[in-house]
This record gives sequence, structure tokens and C-alpha cells, in this order.
Amino acid sequence: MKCILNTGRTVPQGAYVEHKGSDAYRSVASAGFLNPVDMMMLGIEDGDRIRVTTPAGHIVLTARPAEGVARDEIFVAIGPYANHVISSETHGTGMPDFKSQSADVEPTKEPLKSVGELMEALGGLHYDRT
Amino acid sequence: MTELWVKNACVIDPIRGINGEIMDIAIRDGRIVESVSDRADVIDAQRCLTLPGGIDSHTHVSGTKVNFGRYMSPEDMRAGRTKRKGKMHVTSGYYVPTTFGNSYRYSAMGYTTLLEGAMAPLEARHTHEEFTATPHQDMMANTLFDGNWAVMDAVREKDIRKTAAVVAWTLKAARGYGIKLTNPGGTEAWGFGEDLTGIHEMVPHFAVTPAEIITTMIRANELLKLPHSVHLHCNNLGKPGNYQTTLETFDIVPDLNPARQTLYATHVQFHAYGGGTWKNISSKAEEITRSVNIKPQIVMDMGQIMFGRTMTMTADGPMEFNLHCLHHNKWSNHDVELETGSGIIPVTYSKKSAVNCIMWAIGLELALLTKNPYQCLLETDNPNGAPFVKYPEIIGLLMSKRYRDEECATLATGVEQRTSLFALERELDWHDIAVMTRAGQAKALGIVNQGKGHLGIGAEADIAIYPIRTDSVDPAREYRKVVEGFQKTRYTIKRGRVVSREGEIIVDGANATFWVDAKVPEDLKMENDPEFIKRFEQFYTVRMSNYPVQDVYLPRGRRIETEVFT
Amino acid sequence: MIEHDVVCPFCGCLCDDLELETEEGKIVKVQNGCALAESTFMNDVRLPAPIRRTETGWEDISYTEAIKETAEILQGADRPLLYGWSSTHVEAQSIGVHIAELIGAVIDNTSTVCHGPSILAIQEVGHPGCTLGQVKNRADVIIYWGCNPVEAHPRHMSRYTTYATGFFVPNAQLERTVIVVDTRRTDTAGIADEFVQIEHGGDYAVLSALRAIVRGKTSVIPAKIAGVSKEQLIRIVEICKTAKFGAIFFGLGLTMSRGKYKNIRNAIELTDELNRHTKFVISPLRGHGNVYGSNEVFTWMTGYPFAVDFARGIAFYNPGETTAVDILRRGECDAALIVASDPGANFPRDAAAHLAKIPTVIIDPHVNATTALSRIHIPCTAAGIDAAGTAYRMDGVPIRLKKVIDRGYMDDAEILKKIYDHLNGGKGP
Amino acid sequence: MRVILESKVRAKPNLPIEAEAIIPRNFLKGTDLIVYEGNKERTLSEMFWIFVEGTAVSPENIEVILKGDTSRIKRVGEYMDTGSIVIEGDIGMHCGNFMSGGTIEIRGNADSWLGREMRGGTILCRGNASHYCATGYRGEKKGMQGGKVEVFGNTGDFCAEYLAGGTVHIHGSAGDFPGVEMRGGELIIEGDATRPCGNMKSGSCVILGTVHDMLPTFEKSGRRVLPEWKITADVYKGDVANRGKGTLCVRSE
Repeated sequence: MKCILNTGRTVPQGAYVEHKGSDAYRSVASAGFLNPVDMMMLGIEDGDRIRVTTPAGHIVLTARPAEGVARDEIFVAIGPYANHVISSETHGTGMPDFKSQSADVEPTKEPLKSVGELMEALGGLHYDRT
Repeated sequence: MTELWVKNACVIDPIRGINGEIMDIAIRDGRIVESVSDRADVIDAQRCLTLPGGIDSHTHVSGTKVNFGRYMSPEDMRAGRTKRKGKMHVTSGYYVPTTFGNSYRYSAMGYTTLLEGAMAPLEARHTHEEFTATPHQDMMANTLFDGNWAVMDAVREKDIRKTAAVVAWTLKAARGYGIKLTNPGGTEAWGFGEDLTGIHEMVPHFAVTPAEIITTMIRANELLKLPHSVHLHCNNLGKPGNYQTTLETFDIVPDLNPARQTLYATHVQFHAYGGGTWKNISSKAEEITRSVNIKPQIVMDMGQIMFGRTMTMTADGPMEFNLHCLHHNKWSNHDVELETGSGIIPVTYSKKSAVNCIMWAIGLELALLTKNPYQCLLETDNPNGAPFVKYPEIIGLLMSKRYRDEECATLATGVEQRTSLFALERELDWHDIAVMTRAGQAKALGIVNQGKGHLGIGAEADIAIYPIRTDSVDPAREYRKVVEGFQKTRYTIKRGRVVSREGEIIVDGANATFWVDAKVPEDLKMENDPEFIKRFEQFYTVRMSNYPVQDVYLPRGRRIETEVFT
Repeated sequence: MIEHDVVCPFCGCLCDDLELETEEGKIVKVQNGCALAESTFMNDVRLPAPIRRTETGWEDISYTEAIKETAEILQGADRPLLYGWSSTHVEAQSIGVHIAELIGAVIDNTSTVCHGPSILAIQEVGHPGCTLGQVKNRADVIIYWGCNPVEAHPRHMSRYTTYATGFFVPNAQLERTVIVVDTRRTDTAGIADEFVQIEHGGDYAVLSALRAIVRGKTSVIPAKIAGVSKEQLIRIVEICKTAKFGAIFFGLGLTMSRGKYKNIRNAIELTDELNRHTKFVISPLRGHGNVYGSNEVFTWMTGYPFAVDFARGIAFYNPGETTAVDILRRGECDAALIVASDPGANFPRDAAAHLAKIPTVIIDPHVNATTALSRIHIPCTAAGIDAAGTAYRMDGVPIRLKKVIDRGYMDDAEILKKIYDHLNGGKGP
Repeated sequence: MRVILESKVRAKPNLPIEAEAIIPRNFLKGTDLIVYEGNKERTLSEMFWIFVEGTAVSPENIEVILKGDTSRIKRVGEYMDTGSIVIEGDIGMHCGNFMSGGTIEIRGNADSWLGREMRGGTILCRGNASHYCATGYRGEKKGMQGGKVEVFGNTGDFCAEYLAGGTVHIHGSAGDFPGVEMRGGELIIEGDATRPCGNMKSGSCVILGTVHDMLPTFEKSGRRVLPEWKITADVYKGDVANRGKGTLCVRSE
């Protein structure tokens, strides 16, 4: 499904923002909110995994239904999951397209990555001693 | 112990009655003393003009509004950029320079003390943070009360003591220096997009008039024995015909203090317009100065404009919006809850505009028509009329009829008939200029006894030595030398240390902030007044306990305590 | 022990009415705060000591060693980037600017990926605004455009707008009309008297249409603009023009969607136009607790609110060129110092990935996504929890953050001061 | 006289170079010029192989040719007033800032802010130009004020923002918001454009391709034949969100 990737702040994302290694953070930041009709069209249920692909890359998220999300839109809390597929083009303004990245959403069985794994994919090394 | 000996100085020190004597100045640990040991560092002033450090009694250099002027002006920051060099930090900006830019340029011009013209108490912390980054001048902040709800309530109750109590509490909370009224009542009306048009018009919802606010605040100010008088930006700024409001205002000012004025009227140029529209605007400087010349209780400053691009910024929000509707450039507005307003727009004063030419002429007329230079101080309401770096040009204009004539010849047509400037022969002398740039300010601000504005024994050793030989320069003819001479001191000495030499800053600054702790009787302490506390907690958006500025924001605070009144 | 009137440092609301209960140097209870405040104070897990990445893993190092190595990294760089600053106090931010000026770095703060476009718009047309108390005491019309305070600024509506009792608005809920404009039907939209659902990227066109209608050019406007009916827009203009005091708050829905700062410019010009009829103000809902403070400090010290490049000695500013995401995307910088922020999580992937390719140091109380991309992580105090200092609220009101407890960490201002001293041959700023 | 500058291989090729010294006039006195790489000062010869052919007595006869990887070199031709510069490959940002005379030809692509605040002279870009082609500086009310910028490929977003004078001619397509805040001058886009001329005050814009997301605040005032483009165009006045009196001509369907 072709759609617009929209991102924004949410209370749970904010509450766990200083606990990025936690399961709670992973669960709030990796949720992809879709209009229930779109979920039906994709043949997926609440909690199923989806793969979101953009020119910048791809990411696996957990699909969650949300009535408030428009058709052909996917909403993800700001954070490393959304950013894994957002282009760094800023149109000369310094600001990337955090709210208007075009994306392709499809069902997948691939596993969800942790924040540490995402950072390792960028060349980092996860620190896990706290 | 550090000692400095300035020899061969040609001193003009109006407060001590010294006018061009060649003398030596001894300095120990930041103060002027009788004599120093032979180990003292020596500066040979070579008979150059030596004055007490310059004092700006009305400038906008720090705080929310000034910083917003910078924030919205990247185009101005491209002007005046300098690199880090020695002790000097990077600077940017011409009409709204960075804090270091302001401080270095003032210092290069020999200025050592500044009064920030407008500080909203709620945002006072910001002003004080910028003061610490304006290191080469001692600072003080006029505190805004023009739309203060608690003040207006007390004024409505005709309660001078209560008014004084609110002022005292607020000044202390804001670490402020004196009372500033900007378009009194008008800034509250602007809260709902309205303005007032005269001093006897009621402030909506508060049932007081500007006249009542002004007179009650004057009496409260004197009851509190504040060092400075009420500092007023009159109503109706910048409107053709507004001179009548200004005269009416002057007429209600009593003469209450033998030591200084009872009212400081700021940037009067903007308040001295005749006519009724921009088309027939004219100068009413003669009427204004006629009033001031017979009212020793009033001191004003010029509010001179100079041609070029600059930024207007004032607590007078409605005036800025009106100006914006004329200019269609960018406009910022920032109203402060329960206290005041503010507005900012960039302007260009052009010689092609007859209105601008008349404004330019009025400022000069005010200075030339005021008999006593202590009653008309040299300011541009920086940066509203012009950035302060233009002061030397203004000095040149005041000292030279020839310079004025040359400038007048380049103005738009139709100006001559609407001002008296072209006919004025007066040329101010060095002593007049010394009064209008330091002695007058020190007296008006009430800081002579803090050791400011003079070079007597015990005074703070703030000294400016200009590369000007008054015995050989004829300012009337050689006005360019005057202008150049005042642009860059040979030495600026701040509290006994040479801070700037030939325009270059050579040490880190260590300024002080003066503030007034006005004492009130125990029963008038607002922090114990349940009604005041209740209203505060209800309508402000910060808690009362988080409102006062902590001492940590004034690392070198100088508290001036007043006597408690009865 | 109960601490009263504590300031929450989390978001730009800087609510200053929290009550904190502490026991033996630990915070045990937070009252009056929202969920974000509670989590900020109660759930504060820190990195215990400085760490350094090795070939195979992570090792603990001393503060002295971490500071010295950081200084060496910065000293050797041809284009260092100093980024973050928005979750710490003004005192640390000031030293950051001095470091940047000393070493010819680019310094940028998090507004670059937040309200940077709002700043660009303000630089074009100015900003008619006010402190939040003006809105609380006066506003009878509130517009939330492209923002979701229920989620991002949970107490904004109860402290300053919809539900706040004001002097001229004693019955807030009855007397205030709330309009919400968004692409999503958010929880904020749920409480609106009027909800305007806009198609993605349609904000600019809708704002233009509103301006034209305010100016009496209604006939030019087509029947539907970006999914919004002309009738609804006419109705909204009527509500605005007859308001006694209107306030527009906007968020990332305007700054981040296509057109970026032009959307905000258009919203400001609408506000300007409405001021010819009544009183109207507009304000960005700023995110990080002290992001506005970083703008203020950068401005008074350098002249520019963010994205300042000192490479040539003077301060140069050009968002799109000197902004952190662009500098990382182009792979320009060869060292980075991150302070009080998490670009690893908040920057697009290629920008974040460059941090792992260069020596990156992060100074932050918490382990975050950027930790993994860094060579060194130096933990420090958290402003407003175990460090005091100034923060600027979203409306420019400066508030002193309190030190509520002591956890034995070094203040980031102190760490930065030591780095500065190293770089400046032992002399302070 | 011809000055050929061929870029040398650099240890850190991504570092930007600022080279406002590269304007024809400066080579009258030799090639002893300073450029900046990151925060370091460099001599021209550290960054380029320099070849000088012939001599010149006046700057208008000087041609500067840049070869090699020049895509990270900024501010080439800044304040240029005469002579010519030819860039064989791509050029970095701010090429031709404040230019008042002479000619710059870019055979490859140009990065953002090509011809920023230009006053006169000609810039030809054979490839694409990125964002903010022929515009102004942040906060300034006037962008390009004179001269001509011609781009044979496409441009990015905000092309000709705040255009106040001169001509901008794009043979390909423009991105989002070409001609936004226009105050004067002439903008021609032969290809497509999205949301052209938002908030325009004055000046004229012609678009021969397809307009996406036409703004609702332009008032259609008729049709006109444009002989120089051999088309019939719908003529709009605007932007009426503002007090705009600009003209926007879009090829009729």
C-alpha cells in the first residue's frame, strides 16, 4: 500500500524517551498506526508486523489500528524506527520530511529489531549495561 | 592593590565645575584617590579631552525584546561581523548587535554605564543574563509598570502608599533600578488590540487614566526615595499632533525633588509632532522646549533619529502595530501578562522622506532650544532612532552649524518651513556635550553619589580619554575631527582598569549591576498581602515563589537600599 | 521532604507548580505533573560513569580521561559539529557557544529538527505573540494547528488555554471556542468545537485561502481547498474576526510538512491580517524544555538562534547549509560533540549513520540511541533534577530550574568548562 | 588570460571549501589567493593545480576554468563583476553570490543558492540547480535584483524566492514554490512546477508545463497569447492572500 509516513510526539514515547533500551520504548516507538480500513485491505490484524519501505530504507513495525489516522497514512511516534526510513533531504531548510515521507506498507513476518540493533545497522555498538 | 596615574589630562568634569583644566588623576583599586605611589602604572593623556565614563540613560541592549530583534534579523547580523581576537569574542550585527558587540562598541566610544530602558519584571531574569554577557559596562534596568494590574488597582484606589509598596516589591523581585512607564495604560488596552489617545482617557476595565497613573507613580517614586525619577515614554508616541499630549503631561508634573528632576521624559523627539496627518506633520520642538525651560522638574532626552536602517523596539505594542501598517515589513509583538507589551519592527529613515527629515530636525532642535543641557540629554533611544554608534555624528551636528547646514541642504523639500532648525545658530561647546553624555545622565539617574558621572575623590574610576585636543580643534569648522574623535577613545578606563585602547578591548569585563531595594513599612509588604498573593497565583502563569530573580543572576550586584518611609 | 513549586524540565511548558516528595535523596512522589513529568522525575536511570568504545565493547574511563580525549578530538577536527543543547540549562549552552567560537565549529540545537522552520518564518515576517498568561486571561478563541498538545504538551490546555480560568474568561470552558486543524483526528481534535481535517500538505493553501477571505476576497476561493470546504473556512474567519482575543498555537504539523517554513509564514501573516480586525497572537508549541533557551543564548552571543558556523571565525548562519542534518548528510563534519539530546534516535538514518563514522562524544545523563554511535559517553547531571539553571519557556519567560536532589554527578556546564579550558590552554571563557 | 584550476585530491574530500577569492579580477595580481577548507586557511595552490595561460591587463579578459571535483567548493564567483568563469563539472553552494557582471558557466550541476542576491551578469547552468536557485538571504526582503540565471536542467525547491529583478529561465521543471514571495523580475519555467508564486507581490511568471497544486488565491483574469513561447496562457493575478499584483501565466489546457 502506498501511503504517507507521518510522525509525531505521543505521551508514551515521551515517557520512555530516556529509556530507549527498554521493551516499553521499543513497543511504543515501533508501532505503526493505520486506519482500520487500510489494515483490512492489507489483511492484517492489530499486532501483526508490517514492513515499511521508502527510498531511504526499510523497517519492520507492529501494526496498530487508529480511527484518527486518515486512509493512506501511517503514523509512527518520532524516534529511531520512523527515522530508519526517513530521508535526510531537507529542501534547503534544515528540516527533513518527518511528516510527509512517501512510503510503501506491506505485511511481513520479519522480526522487529531493537533500538540497539537499529543503531548497529548504522555502524554503532549497542551499550547494554544499564 | 592596583594603581593607575593618568597625567596631563584635559579634564571636563561638569559636576565638579571643572572645564578644560589640565590635571592628573590618581586611581587606586578602582576608585579615584588623592595620590598614588610611584609604582602606579602611568598613562600620559597628552592633554587630550578626558571625561568621566559615558553614561547612556536610555538604551535597549539587553532582554527579551532586544534579543527578539536580533532573532528576527539575520540580515542585520551580516553587518559588523568581527572574529574572535585576543580578549574579544565574536560579534555580529549593526543595529541589533550581539551583547558583546554592544559592549565593545560602547566601550570603544568611552561608555561605561548603561541603563536598559525597558525590562518586563516577568522576564527580568533574561535581562540580567544578558547583562552578564555585556561585560564592559555597569548596568541597570528600568522596570516596566505601565500596564501593571496591581499598580492600576492601587492607583484606582488613590492609594499612593500601596502603589509604592507594589513598586518596591516588584523592583526587588526584578532586581530593577527605576520605574518605567511606557504608554501608561495603553499597553493594557493593547491586550485587546486597543490603544489610548490621551492622558485623560480611561484604561478599559481598570477605570484609571494615564494621568492618574503618572501622577500617582511620581508620588510613589518620591515616597520611596528612589534614586531615579519616574521615567516616562509618553502616550501617543509617533503620532502627528502628539505634542499636545506631551505638553499636557508635562503640566501635571509637580516639582518634588530638589536633588533631581521629578520626571524623566524619554525620546521626546517622537513626542513633539504638530499637524494632524503625516502630510502636514511639523516640529513642535519650540513649544516643548518652552515648557521644559520653565520646568526644572523635567529632564528629557532627545530620541534623535539618524538616517539609515535600524530597528524600532519598544514596550509600546500598539504604536509598533500602527507603524507596521505603514511599513509592511516584518512585525513582532510580545505582550507580557499583567504587566506590559512590546513591539519590534525594522525601519529605514530616509532623507527622501519629509517626515523622517522633520523627525531628524526635531531631535536637534530640542537639544539646541533647551537652555540647560542638564535638561536635554543626548540619546537615540538606541536602536530606535539610530544605533548608538551614531552618537559622535550627533555631537558633531550639535557643535557645528556648518555641519547642520550641509546636512540640511540634502534633505527632502518642504522641510525648512516645518522646523526651526535651519535658523538655529547655537553651537554647543565641549562642556555642554560632557553634560549631555555623562554628567546629566548621572544626575538624572541619581548615581552621582554612587561615584558615577564625575571624577571627584572617591568616584569610580570610569574615564574616557578621547584623541581630541580641545585647544586646537575648532568644532564649528572641524566637525569631522570631532566625530572621529568621539568614535574611538584612546583609552577607556573602567573601574581603574584600561578596558579598551584605540577601540580594541584588552581585558575581560567585570561589570556590576545596580538595583534598588526600596524599603517599605512592615504592614505594606506585598509578600504578606493575602489579596496580592491570591491574585498573583490566579492570573500569572508562574508561581509567585518562582518569580523573583535569584541573586545568582547578579554575580556583581550592587544593591542600593532606600530609607523606609513612614 | 516536600518541595513546592518545582519546575518540570521536560517540555516547553515548564510547568512550575509541581510538588515533589523526596526521601533520602530520592524522589518518591510527583504531584500536579503530567505523565511525562512523572516519568522524568521518577524513572531517571543514569549512565553510572563515563564509557569509551573499544574494538570489542565498552570500557569505563575516568572523567579526567574522558574530558581530555574529548578536547583532543575537537582540537584536531577540521569541521567539528556541536549539537543538541535543548535539555540542559543556559549556563551549559553558553559554554558550548564559547567552545564553538574557539575551535571554529558548527553549533546547532534541536530546533533544527523541531521549530527551525518557525524561526525562518519569523525572520521573514516577525512574530506577533505574547506570554501564555495573556492567552489564559484574555483569549476567547484558541486554534491548535498541526499540533497535538494532549500528547506532546499535556498540561498546555489546563494551564494556559482551554480549561484555564482567566481574568477576563472566568468560565473558560463555556467562553472559549477551540478550533483544531490537523490531518489526523487526534485526541486534541476530540475536544474541539470545530475540527478542520486537512489533506496532507494542504496547510499552505488553506492558510492562503483564510487570508484571502479575511481580506474580503472570498469570491476567488474555490469550493474546496485541500479537502476543506469553503463554508467551513468562512465560518472560521467569522469566529476569528469576532473574537475578543484569538490565539493560534502550532506545532510540527506545520514545520515538518512540505513547504516547511512557508506554512508558518502564512500562518503568521494570517495572524497579522486578523490584527486589523481584533487582537490575535500566534505561538509555536516548543518541544524540549529549554530549546527556546538555546535559541536565546545562541542569539545574544552569536546573533543567530541556531545553525551557527564559526569555520571562518565570524558567525555565519544559513539553515539548509549550516544545519546539523545537512552537515551530517553531506558527511562534512569530522568530529561531533552531542550534548543533552539524541540525534541517533531523532535524525534520519543517513544523518545519524555519519556520527558512527567519526569520533562522536555525547554528554548526557542517560544512555540513549546516540550512545551506540559514539566513541565516548560522559554522564552528567540532569537540569531541573540534580542541577539548577535557567530555562526559557516556549513563550520566552525565563524560569529557574531547581536542583531537587544530589546524585553525585558532575554538571554538564562544569564538564564543558573543563573541555574549554583544555582547548584554550588552561584559560577559561 | 586563462587561469585553469584543477582540484587536487584531498584527504577529507567531504570538507567544504570556501573560495570567494575565485573571481577573475583577483587573478590580475597573480594566483596567491587564500581559500578555506573547513576551519583551516589554505593557499589556492594547496587545493588546486594552477595553470595560467597568457596575460591580461584588465579583468574582463580573464577566464577562470575549474576542473576536477568542484562539487564542494562554495562561493565561487562571489561579488564577481566582470570576466568569466567556466566550471567543467559540478559546483558547490553559493556560486555567483552578489554577482554584478561577467559570466559564469556551469557544465555540470549547481548546488543550492546559485546566484544568491545577484545584481547583474549571467549565469548559465547546463545541468540541474538545487534549492534556492536565484534567491536571497534569510530575512532579507529582496532576492536576486538583476542579471540573468538560465538553468537548462531542473531546479529544486524555492527557486527565485524573493525575486526582485532580472530574469530566471528554467528549461526543465522547478520543484515546490518557485517564485514564492516574488517582488519583481521575470521567471520562466518551461517544464512543470508545484505551487508557483505563493504570496507573490509583483513581477511575472510564465509556466509552460503542468502546474501541480495551484494555489487557491490567484484570480483568473483572462487568456493571452504569448508569441515568444508560441502558446495561449491563462493569466492569473495574485497572490490575493496578500495585496499582490503579480502576473502568473500558465499554458491553457
